[in-house]
Amino acid sequence: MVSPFYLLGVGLGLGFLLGLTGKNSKKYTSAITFVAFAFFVFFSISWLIPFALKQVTETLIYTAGFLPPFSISLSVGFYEAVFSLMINSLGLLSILFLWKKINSESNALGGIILVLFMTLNMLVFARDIFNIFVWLEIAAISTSGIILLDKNKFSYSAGFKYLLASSIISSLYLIGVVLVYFTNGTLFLNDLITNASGVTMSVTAVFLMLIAIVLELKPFPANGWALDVYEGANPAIGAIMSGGVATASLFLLYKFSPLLDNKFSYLFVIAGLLTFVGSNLFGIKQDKANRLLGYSSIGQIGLLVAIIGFRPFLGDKFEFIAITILVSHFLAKAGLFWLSDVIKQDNIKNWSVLRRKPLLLVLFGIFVFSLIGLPPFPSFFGKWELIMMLSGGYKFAVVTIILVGSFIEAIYLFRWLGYAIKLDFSELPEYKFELNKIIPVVIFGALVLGAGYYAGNLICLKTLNYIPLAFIVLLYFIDSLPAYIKNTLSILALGYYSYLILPNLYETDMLRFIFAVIFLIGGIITLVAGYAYKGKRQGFYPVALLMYVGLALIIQAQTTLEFFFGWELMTAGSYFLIIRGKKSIEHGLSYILFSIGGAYAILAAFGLIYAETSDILLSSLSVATQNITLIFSLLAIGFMTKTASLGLHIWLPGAHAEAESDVSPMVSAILLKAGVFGLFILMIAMGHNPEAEQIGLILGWIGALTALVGNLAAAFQEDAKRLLAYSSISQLGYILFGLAMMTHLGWMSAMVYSINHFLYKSILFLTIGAVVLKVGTHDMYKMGGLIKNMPLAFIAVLIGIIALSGVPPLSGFAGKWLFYNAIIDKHWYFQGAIVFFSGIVAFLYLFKLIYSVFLGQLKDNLRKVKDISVWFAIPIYILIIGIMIISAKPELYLKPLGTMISGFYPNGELSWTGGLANAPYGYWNGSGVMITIGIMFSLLFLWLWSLSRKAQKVKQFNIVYAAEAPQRPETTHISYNIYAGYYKSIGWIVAPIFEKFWSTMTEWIHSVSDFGRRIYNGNGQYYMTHILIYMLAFYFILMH
Amino acid sequence: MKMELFKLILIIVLAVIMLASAVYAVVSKKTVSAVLATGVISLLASVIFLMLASPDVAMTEAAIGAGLTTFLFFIIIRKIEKQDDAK
Amino acid sequence: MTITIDKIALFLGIVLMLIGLYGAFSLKSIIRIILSLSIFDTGINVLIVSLGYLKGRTAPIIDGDKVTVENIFNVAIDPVPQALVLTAIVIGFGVTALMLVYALKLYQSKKTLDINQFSDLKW
Amino acid sequence: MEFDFKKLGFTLLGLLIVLNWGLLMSAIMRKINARVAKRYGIPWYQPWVDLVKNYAIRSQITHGIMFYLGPVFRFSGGVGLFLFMPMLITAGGQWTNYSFQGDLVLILYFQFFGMLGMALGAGEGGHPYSAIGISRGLSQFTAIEVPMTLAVISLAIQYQTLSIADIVKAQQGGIMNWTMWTNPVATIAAMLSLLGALAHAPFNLVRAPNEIPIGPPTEYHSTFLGVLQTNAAVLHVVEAALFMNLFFGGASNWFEFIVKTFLIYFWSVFVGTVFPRYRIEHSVSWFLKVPLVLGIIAIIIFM
Amino acid sequence: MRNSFLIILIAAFAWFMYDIFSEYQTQEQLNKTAAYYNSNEPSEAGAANVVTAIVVTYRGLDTLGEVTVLFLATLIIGFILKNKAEKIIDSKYKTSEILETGAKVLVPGSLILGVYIFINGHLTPGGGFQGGAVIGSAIVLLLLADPNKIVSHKLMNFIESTSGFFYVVIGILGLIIAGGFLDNRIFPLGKLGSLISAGAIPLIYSFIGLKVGAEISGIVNNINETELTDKL
Repeated sequence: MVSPFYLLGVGLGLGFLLGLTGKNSKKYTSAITFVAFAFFVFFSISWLIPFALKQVTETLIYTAGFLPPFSISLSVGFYEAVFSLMINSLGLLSILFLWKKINSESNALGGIILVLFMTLNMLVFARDIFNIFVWLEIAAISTSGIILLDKNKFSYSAGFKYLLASSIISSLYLIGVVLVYFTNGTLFLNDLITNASGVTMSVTAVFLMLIAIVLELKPFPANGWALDVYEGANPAIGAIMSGGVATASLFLLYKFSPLLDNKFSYLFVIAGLLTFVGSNLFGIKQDKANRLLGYSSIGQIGLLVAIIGFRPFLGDKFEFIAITILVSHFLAKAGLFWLSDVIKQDNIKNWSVLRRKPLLLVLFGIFVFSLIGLPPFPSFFGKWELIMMLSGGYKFAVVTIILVGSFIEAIYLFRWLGYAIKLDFSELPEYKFELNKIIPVVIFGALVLGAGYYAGNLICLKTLNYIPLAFIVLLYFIDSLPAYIKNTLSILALGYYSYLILPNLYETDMLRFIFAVIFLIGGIITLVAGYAYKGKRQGFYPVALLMYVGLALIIQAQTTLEFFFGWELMTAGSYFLIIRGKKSIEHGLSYILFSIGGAYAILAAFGLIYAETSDILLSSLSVATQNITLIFSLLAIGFMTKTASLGLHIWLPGAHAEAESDVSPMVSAILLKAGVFGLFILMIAMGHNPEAEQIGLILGWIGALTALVGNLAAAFQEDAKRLLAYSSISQLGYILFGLAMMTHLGWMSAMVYSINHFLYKSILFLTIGAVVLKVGTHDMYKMGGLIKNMPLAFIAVLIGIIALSGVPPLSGFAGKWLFYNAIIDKHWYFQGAIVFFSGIVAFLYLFKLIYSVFLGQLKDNLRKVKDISVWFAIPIYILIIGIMIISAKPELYLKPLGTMISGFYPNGELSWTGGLANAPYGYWNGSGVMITIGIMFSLLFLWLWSLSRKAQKVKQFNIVYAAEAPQRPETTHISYNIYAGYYKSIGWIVAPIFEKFWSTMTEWIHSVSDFGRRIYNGNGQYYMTHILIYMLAFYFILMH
Repeated sequence: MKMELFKLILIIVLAVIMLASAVYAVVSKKTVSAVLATGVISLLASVIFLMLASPDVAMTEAAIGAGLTTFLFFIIIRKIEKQDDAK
Repeated sequence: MTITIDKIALFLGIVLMLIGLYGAFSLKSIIRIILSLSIFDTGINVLIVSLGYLKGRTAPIIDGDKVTVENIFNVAIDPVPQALVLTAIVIGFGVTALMLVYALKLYQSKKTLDINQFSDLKW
Repeated sequence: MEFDFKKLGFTLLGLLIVLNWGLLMSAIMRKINARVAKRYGIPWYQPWVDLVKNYAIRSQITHGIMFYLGPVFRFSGGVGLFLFMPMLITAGGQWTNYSFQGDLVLILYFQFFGMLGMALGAGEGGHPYSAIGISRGLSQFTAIEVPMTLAVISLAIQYQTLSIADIVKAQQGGIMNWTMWTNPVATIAAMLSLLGALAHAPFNLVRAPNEIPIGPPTEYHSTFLGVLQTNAAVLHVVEAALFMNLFFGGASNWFEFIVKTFLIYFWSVFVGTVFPRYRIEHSVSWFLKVPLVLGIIAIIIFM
Repeated sequence: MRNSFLIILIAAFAWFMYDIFSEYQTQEQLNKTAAYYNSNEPSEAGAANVVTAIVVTYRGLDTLGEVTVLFLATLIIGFILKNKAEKIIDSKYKTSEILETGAKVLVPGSLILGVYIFINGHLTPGGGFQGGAVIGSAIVLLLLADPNKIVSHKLMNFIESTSGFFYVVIGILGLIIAGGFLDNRIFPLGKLGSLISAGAIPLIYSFIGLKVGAEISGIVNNINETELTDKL
């Protein structure tokens, strides 16, 4: 093993010698430093490999040949090697990134960076507390040097604040060191760990050292200086500070962590969590990119500090958790800072310039995802394990805080991502695409993906399948091909996947089979519509497949981890799908925020389960006996964010309405079923608990009210897709209601609804989407009379709405009929009445939809519109055939469903006599009704039609027409606000209380953020007092 | 014993002077006087180091703390004043 | 409790620290803040040295007269705090010099030394 | 399932009876209305005359396929309702039509089949006012269904079945066994909602004969109007029969049937002649007040 | 308002310090580390001045860091101040004759004193830093006396760089041929108390002295030569 002193020798010797080189040689500085860093990396790897192969154990290296504590010693172990490798690789790439800058400046810059990174290495290795002080000072000084890279007034004031703050911090540390020496007679950390003196002075001394290191990590709220530095310094320096200096300081904390007794664990935990939540909270209002990155960086480090504080509870998972989260943060933050420097935009709204180079946007997305902890990035697994272990230690409050903090972080990161994806950038200046600046970012992007793969393999069971993800990456690489090729590939892929899993599922698990069919076959059918799009349709297929992969993983998941993995993938994919729409920026944000909030609720619940059963198998849900109410509620809330139940529904209308035409059915007809599937899983596993019954009652009410509010709101919409979106809310309300009954018939109805909703909502969204593509607007009052131009679309919508309305004989009635039998069976009469009422309200919007779009007066500008694209018509009519089949022969699917559900609820199943279904209360013969009505209908129609064969077609203007001289279409379209009277009487039901609630929440959070962050008033002096107050506050809280 | 007492008195006197200088350095309106007062503190600190049997530290404090640092302050103040003049 | 010189030095060090801190927190001129911080540093150094003092002992330098190889164990004080302070003083000088140059550049950027004026970066 | 010609025969016969009874009843009601308003009114055979006349006329114009579909839907809805509703509960069961194919839920939902189709057909007609009429009709219908549903649920609780025939059977054995006495609150709620369902005054803004002179009835003339009139006649009787079955002990012979349906129908006419017309928002609000509360009480009683 | 707040803060800090030191007792015995140094240093490192042995050998890494701090300060100050390369020599500035003459007399003496201090660092109080500071002061004096005299940057740089470099090289040599990094026993320890003793300590201290001297003068030089302009 190479001694770390060679690293020091190379770094320092070369640093010293750089002073020798004259001005003429400064153009070689970069190359020289680069070579030095190459050595550094080489050293790190040469340490890492033997440790990783477990050939050697951690060794202590003495200086001057004397034993510690009498001489300074360094320690090299596996984690030291890992951290050193991280730091050095950052250094290497930083040099590459700053290549030109270093060459153009004096050779001082290269020297400073070299010494800084050498110092960071030493901080990792050092085991002598005073020696650590020295390295800390050097790190502080060299950091204050590189802050000045840009030499503008901001960097000067930031650097000065940094110096002020670090001088106070290091003084505190120094006092601590001296007191330790005074009381313990040693400066050797290992000695201190093995037998620290218990006297007050010694304890206080340790406290001082610890708090100083914590302060070094910029704890909230004593961190104004750091934020100013992040903002004022060149972003590349931000990368070094956030990725290098903070990483080394964190390792320092890790080294000191064996010193933690209970009290100090609290110190770390409080400091860390406070930072994690506080920093993210204050970041919400921030719109300067670098400062925001600073907030985020500080928050992440805060989480890591807390994790170190939790070391005793995390057991042997501690290192895995800490390193995965750290690595994600490290790679992502460095990458983001570098990106910031590449595009040179400080306002996050201007980050849309990333789209000039799609590669950069993808990298940005990768980094943001890995920061938030979405799969497949390492922090996902880290956070997962963290939550599991903490829950296992019954630290539920902490779990909550961590999840809240993560959520707040997601708020601003996703807002930022949304800006980058959506906002216009045509006015913004160009930026240079320099290879030396791109390569480091690409490398880190690739590394974080690789690290995710590696981390996943470390903790996951074999079933976690990366092949679909690899296919998505492949799709990304061929993204420049025409859309139809990618579309075909995607369909083939989904088809192959279906072929792989469906037959087996059919044999083993009917429930999963049905949902798999909805997800995968439904996916294939909706993808067919994609052929209608010309051009490349860049970015569509990878994210669409991402969603489907997530859905498929949910189906196949055996463990809670796999389930959550799939869940998050699906969320991510659907987010990108949704945000592709024209005005989707805010809807995408609210979608992802609700989804992430819901996902965290799920995560917390899984944690609770793990706490009790120490098992991550999905089946362990059913054996849990404690906290049932909480677990059940959390999971239900989590799944209900996806099913958009009342109160959690406000993301849906916008998200679905603004999505692209073929995306709307994907996210409405298919995606929402993921929540339903989750609820099924939940209730199957936990429905037997008596507590579940109670919650079921609440869920039932929520479902009923959702159905009502959704339908009413839909009736008052003027936007066709929004109308359908509200309709989806209410349909999912029915399903929730059915599920919540937890009886045979209830589940039958929920299942039947799920299948039917998939069919008719796909039809409606596809058709309306196709119409929208042709007419170019969602607003119904700008359409009308399209039946003449679009008979195909009209028929599809007609069948769709009859099925949706639940009027016999089409398949929707099956759901209704089961429903009422179930309601009476369950004695949920009032809920049932509400559901019935809302079912009737559905007619209002269904009529409005079909009337406004297809009937009435044809608009002038739509006179030449053609029928919908054949690529839309194909999937639509496939689905219509599906509806017709299950309408005519409902027993085809009701019987298997009944058999399946009998497995869970054997009582109260339907009895069949031929086509006649008998429930405890009622009976119904689907085919009979269909035949009866069908015969009568067609006879009458043929008769009437034959009577007036000779009739003349009335031209559009050959009638009485009133008030339809279209100038302002919304005021003159007869169907505009057609339910005004209705609104007057019962519009209050759809008063946007939940929207108001959430927006008040949002405003409130923003105000808190805006008010709170004013403590960072920019004055270095105040920052110094903050540091002292922070220290004293902790002292008096902990010690007294 | 006498020696001890003498040392005690001496150190108290030194301490009083140092504290007075420190207060002066903080409250004084004139920067130059404040710098001088700080220099005095460092100088007397080196005497105290000597009394505490730390000649190495005493020498360092005298040379660096009292000497160079004070000088550096002056040189900076002069630079700033010069720029003021140039305006 | 007897009063010894190390205790007085300790007290002196602490009070110097307090005064220095007060100055650093209250004064507005950047130069004066740096000055106060150096008083603070001096206070810490005094404190450290006083901690290493053993009553009635002398410096750990073998001069062959008062201190010899044989008796050094019994007559010399703890050398470690001295070594530490030595380092601390030099580091303090480096930092002070750096801060002063910063002050120079800050003055150059805004023609003032008032620290309140350098809060462009905030929130 | 082999085809039962005997059943079809009885059903068609029943349809004929119901149709004629419906026509006659509408004539009587119009006569009563006229007399209350101090007019002479129409002769009792007028509806037959109208019907024959309308069926004899052929339309020379069409607004397109959906225009045909309107009356078809409407008629299918009305007659379908008849088909799924047991008329007379007798030992032989000849007059139960096709009610074995579905229960009360089917009936409740099937009511909308015609409405929806009509709405579409009228929309196709191209006249904006028909859309307004439909919007009002739909609005009002949603409101009247609430007390109705509550009442039906109350019945389902009471009789533990959703089968109409079973409900009727449960009411046999004396007048005091009728739902009217055993469950008066539900009966009142349902009877109030019936007012809206039959769309007589004060809830007849939906049809609004005066304010909207050119709604669906004008668009549809000739044979179309004939179909609609036929349907109206059938539908009114069937609706009354539904109430009869649910609340008034059903009927075991045609005489009982005629008396009971007449009285039920008369109830709405009676109210209509006494009260002025409501605006649509008022009627919606009204149905969501008193009848709603009654419906809730009806359920609470039997819970 | 703010002042009273500050006073409360300082008072809290004072309380904190009081908490720590309220039980302070003067040490009676050397602790184990100090005892080890005081009893073993003469035989292990062979320097008469135990503090020096600690500074240079036992805790040599700290000292290397210390030198690095100064080096960095020089580097950064140079980096900050260098860019407006135009050095305006202030010809108006005249110093008194006394200072000039005094400087002429004092500077050589100071230089020699400085060298003496660091060469004898292992025997007497003082060492590389103190000596370096004295050398630096001498050069500063030279500057004060004659601001127009620009001390040769190249020479300074050379001294600084090479002495730093050799410091590191000696350290590595210790790693290779003796017990560890910065082991002073790469040379024989010699007789305790003589000039050539204590192994590499005098050599290291000399490099330190030279380096510190060069660095301090470099810092002052850099500041002194900079003429502030309005441009940053």
